[in-house]
Amino acid sequence: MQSPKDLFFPTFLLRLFLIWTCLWVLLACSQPTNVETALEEQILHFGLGSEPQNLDPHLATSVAAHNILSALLEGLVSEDPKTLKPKPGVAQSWAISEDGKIYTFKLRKNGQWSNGDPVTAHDFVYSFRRMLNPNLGAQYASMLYPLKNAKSFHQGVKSWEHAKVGAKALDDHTLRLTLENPIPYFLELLNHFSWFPVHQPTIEHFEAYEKIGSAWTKPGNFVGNGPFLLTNHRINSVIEVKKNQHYWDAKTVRLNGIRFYPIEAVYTEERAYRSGFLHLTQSVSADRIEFLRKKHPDELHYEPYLGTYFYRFNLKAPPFDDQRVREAFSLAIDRQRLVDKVLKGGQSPATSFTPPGTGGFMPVSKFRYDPESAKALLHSYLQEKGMDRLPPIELTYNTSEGHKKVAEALHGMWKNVLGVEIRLLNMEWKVFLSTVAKGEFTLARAGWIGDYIDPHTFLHMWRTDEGLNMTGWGNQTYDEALRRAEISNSEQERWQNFQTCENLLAEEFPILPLYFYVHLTLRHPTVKGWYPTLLDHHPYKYVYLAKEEGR
Amino acid sequence: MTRLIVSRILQAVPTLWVIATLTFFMTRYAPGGPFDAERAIPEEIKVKLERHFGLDQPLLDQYILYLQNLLRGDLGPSFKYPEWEVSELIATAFPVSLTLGVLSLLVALLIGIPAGMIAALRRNSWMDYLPMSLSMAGICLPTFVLGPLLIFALSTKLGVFPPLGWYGPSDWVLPSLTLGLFYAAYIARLTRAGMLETLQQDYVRTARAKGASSWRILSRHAARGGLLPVLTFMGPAFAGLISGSFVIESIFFIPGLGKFFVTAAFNRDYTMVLGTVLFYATLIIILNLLVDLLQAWLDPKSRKEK
Amino acid sequence: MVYGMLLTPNHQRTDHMGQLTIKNLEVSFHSREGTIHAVDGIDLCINPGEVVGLVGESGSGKSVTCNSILQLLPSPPAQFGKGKIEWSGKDLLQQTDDRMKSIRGKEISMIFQDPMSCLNPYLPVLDQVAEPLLIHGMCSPAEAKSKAMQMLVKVGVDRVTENPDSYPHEFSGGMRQRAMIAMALITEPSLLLADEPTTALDVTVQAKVLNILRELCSNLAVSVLFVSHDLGLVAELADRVVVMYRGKVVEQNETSAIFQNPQHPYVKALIACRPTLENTQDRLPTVEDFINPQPENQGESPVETEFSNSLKSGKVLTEAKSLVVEFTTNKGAVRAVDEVNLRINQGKTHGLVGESGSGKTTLGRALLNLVRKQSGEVLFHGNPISSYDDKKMMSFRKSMQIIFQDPYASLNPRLTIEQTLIEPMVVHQIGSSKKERRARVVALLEEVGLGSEHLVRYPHEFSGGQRQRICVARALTTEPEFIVCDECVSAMDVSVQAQVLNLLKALQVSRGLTYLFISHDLGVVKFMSDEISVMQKGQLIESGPANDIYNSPQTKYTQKLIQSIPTANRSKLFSF
Amino acid sequence: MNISQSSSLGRDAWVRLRANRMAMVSLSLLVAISFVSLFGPLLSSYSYDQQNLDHIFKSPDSTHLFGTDNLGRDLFARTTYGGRISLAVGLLATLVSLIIGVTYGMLSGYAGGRIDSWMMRFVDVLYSLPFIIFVILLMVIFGRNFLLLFLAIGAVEWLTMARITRAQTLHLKNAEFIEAARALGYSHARILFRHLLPNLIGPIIIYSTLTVPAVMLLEAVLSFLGLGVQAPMSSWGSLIKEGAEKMDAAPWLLFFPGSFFCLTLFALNFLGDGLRDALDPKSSKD
Repeated sequence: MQSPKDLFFPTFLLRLFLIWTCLWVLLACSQPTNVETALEEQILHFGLGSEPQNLDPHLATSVAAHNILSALLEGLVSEDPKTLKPKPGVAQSWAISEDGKIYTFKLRKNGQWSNGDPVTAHDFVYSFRRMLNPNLGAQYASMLYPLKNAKSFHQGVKSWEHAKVGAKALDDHTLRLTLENPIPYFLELLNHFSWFPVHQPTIEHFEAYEKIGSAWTKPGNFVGNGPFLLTNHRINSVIEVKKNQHYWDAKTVRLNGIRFYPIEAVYTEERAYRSGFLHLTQSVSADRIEFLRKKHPDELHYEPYLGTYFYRFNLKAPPFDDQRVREAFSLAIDRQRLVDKVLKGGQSPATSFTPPGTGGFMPVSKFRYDPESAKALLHSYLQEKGMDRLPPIELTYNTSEGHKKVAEALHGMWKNVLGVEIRLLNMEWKVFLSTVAKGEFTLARAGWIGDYIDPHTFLHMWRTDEGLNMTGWGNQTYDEALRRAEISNSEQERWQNFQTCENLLAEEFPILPLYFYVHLTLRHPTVKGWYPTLLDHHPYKYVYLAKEEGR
Repeated sequence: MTRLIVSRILQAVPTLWVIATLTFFMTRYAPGGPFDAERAIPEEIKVKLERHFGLDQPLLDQYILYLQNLLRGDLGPSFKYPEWEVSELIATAFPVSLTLGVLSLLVALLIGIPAGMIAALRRNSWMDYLPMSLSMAGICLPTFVLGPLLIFALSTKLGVFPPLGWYGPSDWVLPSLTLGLFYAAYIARLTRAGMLETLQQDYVRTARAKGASSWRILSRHAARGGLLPVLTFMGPAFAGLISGSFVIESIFFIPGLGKFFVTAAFNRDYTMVLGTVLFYATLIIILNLLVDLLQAWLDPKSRKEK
Repeated sequence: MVYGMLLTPNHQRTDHMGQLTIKNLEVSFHSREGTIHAVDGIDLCINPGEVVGLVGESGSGKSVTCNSILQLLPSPPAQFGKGKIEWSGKDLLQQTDDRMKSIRGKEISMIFQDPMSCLNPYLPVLDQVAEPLLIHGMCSPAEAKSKAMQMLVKVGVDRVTENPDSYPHEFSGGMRQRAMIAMALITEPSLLLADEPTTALDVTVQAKVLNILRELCSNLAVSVLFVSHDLGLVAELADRVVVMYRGKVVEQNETSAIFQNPQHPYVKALIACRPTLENTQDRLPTVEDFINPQPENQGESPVETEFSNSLKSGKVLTEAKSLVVEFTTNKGAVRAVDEVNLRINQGKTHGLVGESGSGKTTLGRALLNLVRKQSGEVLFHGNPISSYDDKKMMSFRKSMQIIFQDPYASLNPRLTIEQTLIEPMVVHQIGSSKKERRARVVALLEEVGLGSEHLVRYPHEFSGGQRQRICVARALTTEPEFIVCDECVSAMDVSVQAQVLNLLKALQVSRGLTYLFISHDLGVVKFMSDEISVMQKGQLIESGPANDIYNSPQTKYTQKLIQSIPTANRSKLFSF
Repeated sequence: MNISQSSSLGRDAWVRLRANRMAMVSLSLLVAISFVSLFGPLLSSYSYDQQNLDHIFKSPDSTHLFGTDNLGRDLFARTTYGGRISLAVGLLATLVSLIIGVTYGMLSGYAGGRIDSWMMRFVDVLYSLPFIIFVILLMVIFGRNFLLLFLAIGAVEWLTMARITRAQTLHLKNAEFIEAARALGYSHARILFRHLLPNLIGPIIIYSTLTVPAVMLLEAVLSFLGLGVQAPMSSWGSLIKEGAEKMDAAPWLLFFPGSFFCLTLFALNFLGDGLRDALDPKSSKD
């Protein structure tokens, strides 16, 4: 209906575009990045990985929660930033009895809650009581079972008074803890958040003693005794803490605050880091290691991490009810190659279940790579069963880039060596958990991170009928060795028994250890006072930010 | 018009009920529960937790209780974040999603409509082919490609905009651009088609015969009819912008509703899933109603018939 | 600009003021399929204050000429040749866009054929009427509105005074066309281009609109170029008539001279082929007759067979008894057909006239059981059709057919003619093999004046008249007894109309068909019908033999209908 | 591609389509892409899941035409294999929505009156379901399988299709050729499928060409959430998603699947335009 010459009037539209663009540019006014301003402000920008479910130390369960709670609260002892060895925390000093069962803590007089109240031994007793209170339903209550009679109280057999749980305030500043068994790593254990104290008046004000989910953990309500104070919490966005002036060691604390960002997507976190938004990332995608190593050689850090990546066999159903098949599957895996070519993050191949050096324990490696024996074993199994080949095996794993990659790599190895057809089946996390717990799997991915630095945190899983076992495997010799290790006070005896356990795992193959975790992280060079530790604990009070020259 | 509103509201109640029921039973029958974790919880603690959240009751009782609470406007506490009420979480997340949605829609309209108009006016010239090819490319380019691209260019390289987050106005730019460009592509195509249609109408010729300028023809005579398809598209698009933005929210780390919904679904956070689904449904009903009202208002025929 | 002023002598400008001269205008359309020369070197002149009628059948280039003056043709595909369109001494083809914009609507206004689509449905009528004043900056918005109001009242659109916010859809077609006129004349232009301004209107409305146009234009001393296919209509208004045929001007002269002494055979045909009320011929002359006179054409004239005579027995074929049809609208039930009693005799043509909206179309469809009736009964061969079972209904469908107004809309655009024509035979199991059916279709096509070469074509590849022939052929596939012709020639040029009417008459004779002939054009109905019924507001107000109705109309309404027919068509003076 | 015998509309459409250069280019492109997707995995010397841990992230060369991915798998094999899945998902889900939507919309519009109003109310109600959310919920809960994916996506898309079809049907229902068909005593089914349906084809095709990319994108979004196809299978969506994450380190991972995806969409779009024109008998002369 119109000639082009006639019916076009671009100036207006152009103007519209211009105004629009200007608007954005005005909004944009290029700002300095977080990392740049942080030097001045001393604010640490921390990639948290995921949103902590709960900031109540007695109800929290996640690593993310630990990262926050260790800023907000302090236990009886604190950690050395390099070795994680116990250092004085709320307790100024402590004494251990001969038999290693009675710990007497002397609390410092100047310990204060963030509202100025003194921190006393009664606070700890109250906290332990709350943690063990069966009505609270704390998931990590068993962490306190080393205390004498804690278990019977927690299981509701007796009242607090009758149970005589081994925690007693001798006076305001003296706390005596009595243990069931001597535990060599007890002081390290105290740095788990389940042992952290809570402020009694606050808990009672919010009627949170027996209640899951109350407002006491929200900013403004939270009263802590740690180096930092909770100032802001927006779910899926940010958690902010600032320096706590009431903290007894405030002079050591150099950071003015920390901002935790619960960024779940690995690639998003990486982009954030590379754009100067974060000082630290929680993790790094394996696929990016090579690239990042080239781009940021000084910022990519591999830190040993107390954890094992493994697969569970389901022993209740063929073909993994036969030990030969399990062994063949294990022998067919070239763990070294998996680590070098697929993971590439400095992980070490797992030839035992417990990571070597856990608390000083060096397990003898038993799991190995031997494709020829693997073929032979499978062959003998197939012949006995009169089969040509194994039916396709389902490998279940929970949806994640990293798990997928490992599963795909193993899929390739088994196919090459054993000629087995593997079907990968990824499941969403909750479905995966319930599937595995119900034993409806053939081969399932798993991982375990130690809660404390002792082989026990790993090996207790494979006790017969232990809830975490889920393979259907059980062995009395194993249970016996484990029990002996638990009650022993002698390191040598314990190591011996743990080795027995390890040997059994490597003989009967209920599981398939693949590699030991490494904590891979991008860390900005301006972050100082941060050291690689096995548990990925980094006491914030020693952390500070300084120009790179000062390295 | 009042009739329209009333009938929609009457329709909304059973709709929401059906949605609530469907979601309720769907989530309950889904494998896995809110308290499953890798470190299995001792049975007795699980029982306690379930009692605390009322999961020990028969399912039907739970359902009835849920409906009763719903009628009182109580969505219950989140299972995943027990310190927070579902309504509280929605209240913090919705403004974020809304801002993102509105901004993206603005981007989409302010880019899409002029581009579509230019293309329609300059039909079969490079000014038609260029924007249309770009819009085709825009449709091809999923947000999870465009987003990282924009971040890489404008944030990592140039440092103009923050790479992620939702802390201040400057954070709004990249996500709304990413989300908006995709819809802009659609809107450009719709606008072009609509404008081509109206520009062929006799009344546009009448306007030309009056001596009206191109701009006047465009703005006064052709735009209303030509942009009606865009308007129809806007209802679902806006709902999509608000509800379907979890990809953007994940890429840009935005604490919006989509993110909450997806995590809630993955976590079997029953109350949160139900709360978000119902909230979305209500939102969509309202948006559709608004679009219908707007359409009715723009069309003089139906405007007079109220 | 200053030089231009100096170089152009003043008197020369005034000389040509308000004068339009078209010299050797050539307009062609280029497309992939080739070039069409729509206007092929025409000359035309309109002096100030003169009313010129431009007549021709559709496709003759008259609208293209009209649109070229205001440069409203899309270019491409339109291309202009060497010619000139001089307006007040300037060649419009050479003007810049901006200059053209200032001429459009201010110096030269235009009104179009379809008032339904030419007003913007989204804007109030008042605003649209006031718009030209605003566009040309002739007064303030408030002033423009009040002027528009006055203008609308002047053309008889009183409704705006009560409700200034009225939208086009609230007006009838006639009112909208009045508004269009108001809009075109509000700037008091020197020239008005009227492109078929009344074609889409009912006869009675057409008469009113023409009166208004005539009055206003003579009051404002506006010169008018009045484009129409209806010579009779043009005669009402024009001082001078220009006749176009196939892109060329074939004759131009004073109006009376043209009518009294047409020179060109086409013009003669144009005058002759319009059925008038006095016309009592059995067959209308067509353009073909005049341009290529062929003696055998006369052979088409009806040959009454024994068979057809035997049917003219006065037996009633179809009968409506107190028939009521209602439609539910937003405002409640509307009676479209209100207690109608009607008898249609076998072998005869029954004419049905009335304005649009009078219910005549609905009545036609109710007789075919295409719309649901509220009460009353339709009898076919004396049997009430409501008693029919499915099988009987099929045979009823077979024996009754309908031909619609718009032959294009009534053919499925995605079926070829062959498919369209064979399908009814398949459904009604006429003919046993594909071959036989095909042969029947070819025979039918020949009967309606088309050939087998048309079988593979699609509807859009035909002209309007040919399409209507196809519709007729389709109606004949099932060998019906009764055909409802619903305004079946209303949208056609007179020349084409004549052909279709002749065909219908011939078929009636050869096949003994019974017609219900619905039209708003009394002349056509009179020509076709043996009996006529007049319908108003759902009721039959008058019924009787065709001649009686015309010679002594009983009701005022019928008189008005007769009065509305343009005088040239009424007057014996112009009939042959 | 020989459709000439079926019906004359088809034959003529084919003739007209052949004259449309853009559409023919698109058609050949689509045929080529489908061919490569169907037979590429067979022609390639690598299978989509065959790993070579020594050739990780190799840029394209003569052995690996499209380079390799993070496990040393041949990207050409993966892209073509992904094409099968994406095309299948896109086309089949669109087909599902097409069949449901067109039938529903046509019936609703043709029936008119109260039935129409009830049927449309139902669509309105379904419109208020947050469908993407439901798809996610379904996938989360019942795990992913193709059938569910088609059904879910088809169920999302048919609503709009139904609305479009209905509007068009309402518009055409009163057209005189439909009335003529009724006057000729044609059955409802005949009127619906022989007379109405062919005339609805324009808008249907246009909307379908928009639906196919929408479906493919939805699959990609589900991939983004980890709900897409099962590894080690690939789809364009999942490949693009993975490529986007690594685009600075290994751009070919994004480039090749992305190009295939875009080319397909472009081709679909132009072919859709071409088909609409071709199926409209008017277009050849007007």
